[in-house]
Amino acid sequence: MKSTINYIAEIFRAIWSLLTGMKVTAKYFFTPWNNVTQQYPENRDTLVMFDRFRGEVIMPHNENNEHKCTGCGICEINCPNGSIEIISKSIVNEEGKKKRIIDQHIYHLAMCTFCNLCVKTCPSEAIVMGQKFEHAYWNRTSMTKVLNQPGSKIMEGIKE
Amino acid sequence: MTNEQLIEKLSSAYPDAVVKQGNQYPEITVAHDKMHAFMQYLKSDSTMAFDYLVCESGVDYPAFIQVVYHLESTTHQHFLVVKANTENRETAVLDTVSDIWPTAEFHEDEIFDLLGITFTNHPHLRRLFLDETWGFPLRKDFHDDIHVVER
Amino acid sequence: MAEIKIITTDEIKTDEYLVNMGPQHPSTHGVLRLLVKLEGEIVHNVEPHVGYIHSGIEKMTEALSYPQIIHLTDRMDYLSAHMNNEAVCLCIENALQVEVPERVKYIRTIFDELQRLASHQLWWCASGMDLGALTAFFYGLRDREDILDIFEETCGARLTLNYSVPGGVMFDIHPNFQSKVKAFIKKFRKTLPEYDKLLTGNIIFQNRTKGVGVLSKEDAIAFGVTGPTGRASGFSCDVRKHHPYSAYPYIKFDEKLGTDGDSFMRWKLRMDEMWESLNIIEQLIDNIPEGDIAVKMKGVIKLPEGEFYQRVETGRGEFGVYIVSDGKKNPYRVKFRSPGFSNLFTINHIAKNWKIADLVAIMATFDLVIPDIDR
Amino acid sequence: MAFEKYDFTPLTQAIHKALIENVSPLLTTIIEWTIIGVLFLLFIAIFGLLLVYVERKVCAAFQQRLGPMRVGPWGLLQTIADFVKLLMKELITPKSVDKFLYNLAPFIVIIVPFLTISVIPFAPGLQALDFDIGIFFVTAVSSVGVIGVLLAGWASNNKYSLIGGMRSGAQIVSYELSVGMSLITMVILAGTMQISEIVELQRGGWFLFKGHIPAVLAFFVFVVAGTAETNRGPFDLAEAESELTAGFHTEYSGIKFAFFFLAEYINLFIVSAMATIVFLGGWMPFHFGDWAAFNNVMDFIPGLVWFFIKVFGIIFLIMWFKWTFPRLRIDQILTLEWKYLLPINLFNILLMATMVLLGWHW
Repeated sequence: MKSTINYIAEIFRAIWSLLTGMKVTAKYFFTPWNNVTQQYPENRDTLVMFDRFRGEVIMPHNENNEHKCTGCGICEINCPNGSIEIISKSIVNEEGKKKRIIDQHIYHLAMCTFCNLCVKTCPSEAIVMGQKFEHAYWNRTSMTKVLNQPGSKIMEGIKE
Repeated sequence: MTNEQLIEKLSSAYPDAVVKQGNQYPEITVAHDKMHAFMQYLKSDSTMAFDYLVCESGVDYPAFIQVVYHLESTTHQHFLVVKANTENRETAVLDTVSDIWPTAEFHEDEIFDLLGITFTNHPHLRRLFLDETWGFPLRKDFHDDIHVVER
Repeated sequence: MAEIKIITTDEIKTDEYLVNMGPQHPSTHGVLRLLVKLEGEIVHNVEPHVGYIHSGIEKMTEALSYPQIIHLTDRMDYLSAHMNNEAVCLCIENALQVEVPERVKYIRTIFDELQRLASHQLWWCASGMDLGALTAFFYGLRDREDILDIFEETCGARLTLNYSVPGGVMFDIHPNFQSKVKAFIKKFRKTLPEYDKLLTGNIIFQNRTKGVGVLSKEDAIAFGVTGPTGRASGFSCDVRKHHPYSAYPYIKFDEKLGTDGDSFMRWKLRMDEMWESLNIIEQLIDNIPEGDIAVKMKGVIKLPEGEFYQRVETGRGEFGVYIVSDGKKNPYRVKFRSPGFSNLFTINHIAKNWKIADLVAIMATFDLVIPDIDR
Repeated sequence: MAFEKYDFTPLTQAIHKALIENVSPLLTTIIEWTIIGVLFLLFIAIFGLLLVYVERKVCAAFQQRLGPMRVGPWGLLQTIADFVKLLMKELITPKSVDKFLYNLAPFIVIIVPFLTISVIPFAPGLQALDFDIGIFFVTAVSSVGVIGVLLAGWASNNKYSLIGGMRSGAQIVSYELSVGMSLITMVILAGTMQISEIVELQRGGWFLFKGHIPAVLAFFVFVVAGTAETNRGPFDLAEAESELTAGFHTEYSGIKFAFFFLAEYINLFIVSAMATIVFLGGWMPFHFGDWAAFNNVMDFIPGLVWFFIKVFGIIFLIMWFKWTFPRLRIDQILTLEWKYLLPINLFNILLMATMVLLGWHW
């Protein structure tokens, strides 16, 4: 007799446990306004990344097309993946001294792991992390970027 | 047991082993032929009872390959680092401890795979990660022109 | 009358056959290959074959400087990225005898626990999916998103955080950090009981996991099974408790210990750990002391000659970093003791004579992350 | 009554009359068969696609997602696009399969819904075959599907498929019993196996209410066993994704896979339709006691609509099961059948028989 009662009680307990689970899913079924899906390409304009988001390395230029990069190569040394290449050139400045300045700051986005070490170690804060997150390209060469814009020069007052 | 007691006990029990206090934990270096018996002793001795092999790692030195055992006792909560050197780099052979701690079986597979130490009496020594075409990558003289780009 | 011969099941044994579960199998969560020997549905032998995602991190570290190593550890156990980062940082700080500011300790511990929560949430939803409850998968990911947003706001990355640096943390916490974490805790305290309602209490789930894949305490110790998996067997192995680091010495928390060591216990223990993590964060979040976020380190970090070992508790168990330094700017040898590696290889021991569906349940409750195993 | 005006009998009679007056009886039969066949083909194709869409949307809503949204408004054309894709896909036949059986299996699986659907009364007068052993026919024919599943599992020459096929075989053979028994319980109440008559008998009240406790029990068992018979979660062991990748149809591609897929959904419809017919009064509107006004309003809704409202209610219930529960293990599935559902069923038949004998039902 006792085993029969247990048998029936077990069935009811089992059904009850199933109903509790169904209650949870039903709660979400009937509250569709809580849905978490975002319609991505449509809501592109409303998407704001956090200001510290590490999307890609960029070199900010001011309105005079000037940047802060001295071409010291510390970022290149600190990059664990070799995704930064600094090509510098020698110029002769007004005082007649030979000076090495940056020619091309090459950034291989495809090799970057976004570890932030280059930005962190940059002595003149010339490179920062950008907010762009849509890094899909049709070919690999477009993932190699030159960060300093053509014709740009170094800002006044940046120490070597 | 405190570290001092542990060092004292071990140095009296195994006078020819090098016992010293390392940076964090007591360290003991045992000869490769006595290693297995020593490990057995570490586990079975009730005052030490090192029953938990935390980590087993191989290090390639110029003259020999070292296997480092990090041992902990779950009853006494003390920690010991045991080092065993192979005779030389060419015949890198050590006794297995997988009969003492089953977890060592797979750590030793890994060490065999990456450093090329052959563990005798190991039940199932095999390359764990890499296939047969590879050398032993964690050895310092390993060179791979295909996969490794050096700057 | 003809004699009736009674045939036992042993005598009508059929042939065993091999099934490759993986490297691309839905339940192995990555590229793990299990060579399963089956008789009908009964598992007779499981042989894990790893190495499909072996990336040679230990070899790579030998060519990198110490700060550069840290970002590689993100990619091992990607669900416990911050704990891995912290382990390397602590090891370096220990070697250099650097005392990090109190603020750093608090921030790191909060991050640890948030990361643990995120890891357990993903484990919860993924193992729900393994057991066939697909809806759980989305609920878990939904809640994990909140934590990832908190991470992203403070350190700019969601998964591969690379937040700890030798001597401190990379950024100060975001001004919104505390309020967001508190809001998350409040919200998650409400949704966590739903996890129990949906699966833990469910009769089908309990039948699937109770008594399945029992790992005894002795075996757990012998196989070096740590983390929630080991603690479910009663193996007290919480590094946070036994060898406290960062801010863990300052706080009160329980090390949850199980007794049964079956799949259900492993499940229950992780659920309990989520509650405990919430408690830990609550103790810390309002008390973050003011101060620097990093000690000034040398431009080129060189460790003194010697060997250094640091253990931390990740979402999966005990993570160890063993650094052998020869005094140069690159380490001589780095070994990562990953929890998943030791945990995985017990699977043959405990999945024997269970059904193939139980093997999936056991793997689900082991919470394996394959890059953690392969490194 | 008001809903009588939705009767399809005059329409079908008119067609029949027009045909028989103009062409020979043989040609009439052939034409009628063709019409019915084409209608069923269309119905199965369209309803299958609709069900796939509904399942996607329902499951998305349970999971706080939106589901398909890209193809067509609200993703309405998504399943059609998928179906077109499946139609155009290459049919890959793995090298080592048993070619004949491998190709045969999807057809056996798809035949079953075509056969069973013929006895389902969608609305008054809208039923292709009205046997006097209709219920028996449904239970008999629906067991054929398992042969297809077993063949698919065997012929694929894939271990996962084989395990899936064997699981499915064990499961369906067991649950056939429960489905049959719960239907028998209701047959005892109805006193007939003719489906049109069973529906007609529920004019005064649905059997679910008429037969009270045993009917509710039988309904519960039928829904559980029906879910199991359609191989749907939590009983989807045969294709258990996380264990067997896709189970018995792992090796199928293109339209052959679509057959399995379609058959699953049409079987879902048939199980729901049978539950509707036997327990919820088929196309009968919902009446509540003596509320004449309420009942009149209900009568204005056509029988076809009533039928589909009820069917979709049960389909939703079964989908709700699938998207909430974890999967059972093979031995637990058999335990559930042989240790719980079968004893309950046997007891239930006894109860129902006693009740009908003593006239305790309404």
